[in-house]
Amino acid sequence: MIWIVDILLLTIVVICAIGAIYVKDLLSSAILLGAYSFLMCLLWTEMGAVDVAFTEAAVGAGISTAFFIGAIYQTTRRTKD
Amino acid sequence: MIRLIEDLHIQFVCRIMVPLIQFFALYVIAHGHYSPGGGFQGGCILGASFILMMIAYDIEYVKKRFPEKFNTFMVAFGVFLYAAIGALCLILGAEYLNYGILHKILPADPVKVRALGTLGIEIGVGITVSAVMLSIFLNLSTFGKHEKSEV
Amino acid sequence: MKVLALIIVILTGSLLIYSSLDMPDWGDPNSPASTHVSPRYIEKTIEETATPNAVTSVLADYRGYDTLGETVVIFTAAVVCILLLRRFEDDKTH
Amino acid sequence: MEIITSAKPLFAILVSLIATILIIITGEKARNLREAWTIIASIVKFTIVASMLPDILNGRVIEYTLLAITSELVLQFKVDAIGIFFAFTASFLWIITSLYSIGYMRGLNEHAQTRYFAYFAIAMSATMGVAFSANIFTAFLFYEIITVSTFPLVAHKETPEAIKGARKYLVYLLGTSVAFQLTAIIITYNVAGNLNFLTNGVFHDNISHNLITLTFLLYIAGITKAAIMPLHSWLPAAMVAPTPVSALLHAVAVVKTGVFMIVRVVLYIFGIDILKSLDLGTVLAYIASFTIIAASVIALRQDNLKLRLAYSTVSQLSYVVLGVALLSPSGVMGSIMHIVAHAFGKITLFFTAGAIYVATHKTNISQLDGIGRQMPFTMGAFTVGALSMIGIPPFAGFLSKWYLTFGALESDQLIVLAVLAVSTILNACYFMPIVYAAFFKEPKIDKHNLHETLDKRTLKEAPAIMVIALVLTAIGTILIFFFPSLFLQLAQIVVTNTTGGY
Amino acid sequence: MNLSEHSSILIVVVPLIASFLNVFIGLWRRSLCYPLFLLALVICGFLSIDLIQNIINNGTIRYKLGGWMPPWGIEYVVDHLNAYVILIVSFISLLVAIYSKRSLEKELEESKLPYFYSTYLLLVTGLLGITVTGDIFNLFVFLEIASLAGYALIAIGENRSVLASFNYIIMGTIGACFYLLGVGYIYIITGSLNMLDIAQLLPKLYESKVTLAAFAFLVVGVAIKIALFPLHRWLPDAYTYAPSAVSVLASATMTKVGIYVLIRISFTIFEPNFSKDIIPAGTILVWWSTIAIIFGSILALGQIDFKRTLSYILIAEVGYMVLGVNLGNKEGFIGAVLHILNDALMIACLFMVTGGIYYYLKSRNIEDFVGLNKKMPLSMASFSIVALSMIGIPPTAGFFSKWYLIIGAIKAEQWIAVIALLFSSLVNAIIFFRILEKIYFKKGNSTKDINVKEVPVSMLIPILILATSVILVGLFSGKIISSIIQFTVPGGF
Amino acid sequence: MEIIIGKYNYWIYIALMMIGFYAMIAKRNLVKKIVGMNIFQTAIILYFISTAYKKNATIPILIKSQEVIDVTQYVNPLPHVLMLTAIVVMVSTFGVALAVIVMLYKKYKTLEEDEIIEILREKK
Repeated sequence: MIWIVDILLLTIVVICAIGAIYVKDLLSSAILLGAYSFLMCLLWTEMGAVDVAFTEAAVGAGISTAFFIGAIYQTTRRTKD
Repeated sequence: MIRLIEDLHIQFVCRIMVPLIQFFALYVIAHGHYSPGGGFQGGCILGASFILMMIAYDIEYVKKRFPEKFNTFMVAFGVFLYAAIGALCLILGAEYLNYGILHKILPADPVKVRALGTLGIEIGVGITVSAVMLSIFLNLSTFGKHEKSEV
Repeated sequence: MKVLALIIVILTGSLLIYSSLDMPDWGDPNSPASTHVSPRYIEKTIEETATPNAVTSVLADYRGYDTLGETVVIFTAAVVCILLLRRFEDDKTH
Repeated sequence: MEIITSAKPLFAILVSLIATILIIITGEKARNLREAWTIIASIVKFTIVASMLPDILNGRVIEYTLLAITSELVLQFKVDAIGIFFAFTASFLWIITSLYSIGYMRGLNEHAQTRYFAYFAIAMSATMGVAFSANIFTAFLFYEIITVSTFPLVAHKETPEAIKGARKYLVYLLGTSVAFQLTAIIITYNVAGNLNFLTNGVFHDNISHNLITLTFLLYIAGITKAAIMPLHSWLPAAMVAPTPVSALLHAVAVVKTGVFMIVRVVLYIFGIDILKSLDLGTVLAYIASFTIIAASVIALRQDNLKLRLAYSTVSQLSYVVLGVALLSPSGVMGSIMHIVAHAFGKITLFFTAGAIYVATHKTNISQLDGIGRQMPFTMGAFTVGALSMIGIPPFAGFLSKWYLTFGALESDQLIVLAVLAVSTILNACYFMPIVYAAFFKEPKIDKHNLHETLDKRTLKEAPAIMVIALVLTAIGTILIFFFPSLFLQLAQIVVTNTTGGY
Repeated sequence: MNLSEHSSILIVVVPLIASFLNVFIGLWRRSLCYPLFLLALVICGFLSIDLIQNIINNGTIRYKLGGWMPPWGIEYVVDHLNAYVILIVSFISLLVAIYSKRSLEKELEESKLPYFYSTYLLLVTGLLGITVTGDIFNLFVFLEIASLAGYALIAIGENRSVLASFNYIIMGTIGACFYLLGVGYIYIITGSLNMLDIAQLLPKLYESKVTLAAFAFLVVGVAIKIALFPLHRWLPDAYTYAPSAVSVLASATMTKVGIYVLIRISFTIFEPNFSKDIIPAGTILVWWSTIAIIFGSILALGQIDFKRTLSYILIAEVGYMVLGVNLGNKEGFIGAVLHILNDALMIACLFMVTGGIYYYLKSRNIEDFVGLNKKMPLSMASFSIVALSMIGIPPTAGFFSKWYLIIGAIKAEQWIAVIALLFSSLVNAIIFFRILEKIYFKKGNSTKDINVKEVPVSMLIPILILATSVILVGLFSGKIISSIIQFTVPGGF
Repeated sequence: MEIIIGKYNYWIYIALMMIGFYAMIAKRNLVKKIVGMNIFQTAIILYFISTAYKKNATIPILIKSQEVIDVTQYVNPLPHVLMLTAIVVMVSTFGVALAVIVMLYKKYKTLEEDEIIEILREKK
């Protein structure tokens, strides 16, 4: 029954993606993007792509989020859409 | 940024964690042949450890240990190492990046030497990636003014 | 603008869905992608490169040049960030 | 037909290019030297052209391939009878125009004289290029060089009006040549696979007639330099140029290049047979007839002397087109003869217009009353030119009209005959009043400017060098009538080769 | 070790290593950066000449990177088309390098020069890498190197350049992602990434929907990168506000390499009959590019800023090349490939002259060009030559490519395309003669041009070289076609 | 039904990609565009990883002692390698885009595209 887990994960991924786009606070958006990346990572591990998942964990969920937050501190959290 | 909060707890945890993270990063780089990982992942983790240091302490703290010029040098050096290993193969008479030819100068048979060559470039990638991550983060979060710790 | 964007997105999406119908099933071990080039990487990785991790051997050896390109990409990103953001003239005044 | 390979045509073209460089180097510092280059170049060029005459008269053809840019686009020169006919006329008149230009430029103390002489030389070089082209591609290349190099000459005065005129000039000439002529050439290449000028045309028999008709019309619309209506209005607009430019370029080089190209296209790209079978000659003849009459009528209404001459040019150019459109031996003969007859006649007229302007700063016909007494030589030459235009013996214009009339009879085009008759009358109508006013009318008493009115009774000619030039061309007009054998021989070779007549 | 055996890889590695060294040396002594930068590009130039000679004498070169047999390893395949584009790219980038020395002085702070040179070299590396490779994924990697460098070089310009650069990032990423998706689709049905290998595997899959989608994504991805008409929105701002040297390089090389990729996709990865017979892609692209030509020309007419005018002209010129490639006959193809060279020379020269005018005049407004011929005669002479070439007047280079394009269009019976080509020639004539008239005949009365004089020698030399080569290339286009271009024509034509 | 279940990974990747694509072209906020870009690229990576997957296969790290290698037991390593490169490209583009955004913010003090265009228009 692994595909049920799979579908559950995929659903959450989609929700995270939509959330990252629709929240009105860029910091939340950054965190949601991190979560999105992390869940993606799980999916890929499950598909046997450990190297890619490892990288995505380091980059997508880690470094990217750090960059994002660094940039937001230089700019603004405010957004209209 | 940088120095969001001057919290002793965080600094203490950091002091313990950073060496561990860095050690793990080196392991990941070196052990890429046998387990998931490699230069890029390891480099990322190494870079993340510096970023962690920067967040926990101060930008000056990192810059003292890791001067900007040195960092920039490392950015170019890692990838230069990579390209130079490729060029070394070329000079020894094989195609570019054909590590097999390195057995002329390294004490191993052509197949083993390929693994050594792989290790060499993984190290190069690791150096570059860690330095790049630090450099980009530094520039992004301070808007290029490395001295001021403004938020 | 938003309507136009939506139309473009839907068009692209329907092209993708339409083309997915002809794709090999997900996880099919006999799809061309799994049978044409990649078997050699798995079969010969130890024999030819002494690296059990096939991903590393492909990454750094079989397709090592791609990885050089990849490293250059990230090097480019660093140089670009320095070029765009770093303000050296402030160093001098301090 | 014997073919000689010789670089002479190339030299004839290069001479004035070298002169251009020398002129630019010499510049304003040494005026005499600069103008000496112009004169030397024009004489050398004429000598080279003349030296090729004997061979051509003996029925030979000179060929020279400069560069094969691609296998089908070849820069190649071929000197045949019609080419040398045109080149001979143009290079001879360049000598006289050079003299005249010097007088005109110095007389008015114009600005940017170096530029003027330099571009003039380039334009002449390109005119030779068109005359000696062996294929339509080479001809097109030089055709465009003429357009571009004469643009600064037309805009010479740099006044807003001059720039406006020059812009119109450029839009018409460049626009149509790129849009229509180039298309026509490309279609020709595509259909016939050959761009060389051949005596019986390049098209095969099995090509769709509609396509040939289309190509023909594109050519006619594309060669705007021939000033066929309705694409003629650049020519009056270009009259803002200094008079020597109008004289040489808009009576000889540019417009003659246009009609020369049309003759080339009609005789050597399409060939008489195809045009006859498709009845396209008649179409062209009607267009030309319309232009002749309409332009003459417009000329009647012009008060500005140069404008009247310009419309007269439009009308006269169509004689050449008409002649060749008749597709009969005499028609072609008349058409070719008219190139030289009109060149000498019209250049004289323009020269006189310039001389009047330099001497009295008058541009309008209504101001010319009684000017004949003041400038007898100039107005005498004007009369000669005008009579030649009308076609009265013993002037060159008579010869060509004679042949044209024969041509019309040969091809049973009575309408054309009528057109010739009417246009002769119209010519007389717009030229004779000027002559009459100049010699027989009393100068109008201008109360505001009494001094000048009195001036008119005394002799006050333009600078001598200009008068010499215009008298020379006037004499030339007469000489051609009495000793036409050289031109007739050349024209005959062309006619024999292309139509089989004579 | 025989160097010329390795010239196909060296041409990429030399600028790459030079870009690292530039960063090193920049930390230590800044004055050495420029000589190193120039040296690398000179070597590149020599290598490209060596390469093309090698190709002409010995035919296609295949170079196995890392010693692995394709399709397992990455392969470099250099045939006449690559070598030709490589020659153009390295030649132009060398000239721009010479040009950039003085023009940058006023547009960039000195401390950033090492990074600028480094980025510049990376851009060249990327473009050369795209051109030389025979592997579709490797192409993507180098495409990204070139794009990233391009984004940055544009962003350091003045005024709105940063926003332009951002738009470029967005559009460029969409383009690159579409390309990557196309690669993925090709990979899933063939299992290979090597172009020649794919070319053998694909024909039996032509009926598959995946093939169709792969082709569509590859072509649209590249179309964004080369700014084919409705996807061109990023280009005018980007090229207008970038530093002069960057505009020259980007306009003259990036779109050309994009066209090269398009040719590779349509005729090497896919067989010519795929876009001709199986799906009507050729016809669609012909119509698409016809629209691009017409709209590019019309939009160019309405601009005041001359760099912007040139950008729109460039969009029309891209239309020319896409048109020629897709006409489906030999003449059209030859015209397009010849136009790659001609357009690179012409656009580079025009952008250089504009930069030169901006150098002293501080304006690119066409209205301010009044009377410039007295101040900078040599630049303006070059400008005039190139203007004639843009209009398509023989014997300049522009005529010959247009000649072949029109013949190709007539043979393909695309009359609208013929009209579009002529129309754009006429529009060019209007644009350029309007400017020439200002330069040569209008009396200068503006106070701005007091300090204007001829551009510095190091900027003038590239301009003159380009203007001369416009004429020389025109006169020898037959030779170029017979020795190089005719071998690039794909089989089915 | 079989189509839907047999390829559900593909459907999800298409959905994600379209979400990202929409954000890239329709969102006014520049950072949101970048977020969209990230989602878009990650979706492509998901697609590639999906192509590499084989049912009942394990990660492509071989055990040395094994004598006979059965290819179907290991997932396809090639797309993984490609995607490693793609991730690096992604993060590089991300970094550069953020750098440009920071520059834009310092210049215009806003991150909304329409506000920036408004400012530019006023300048004229």
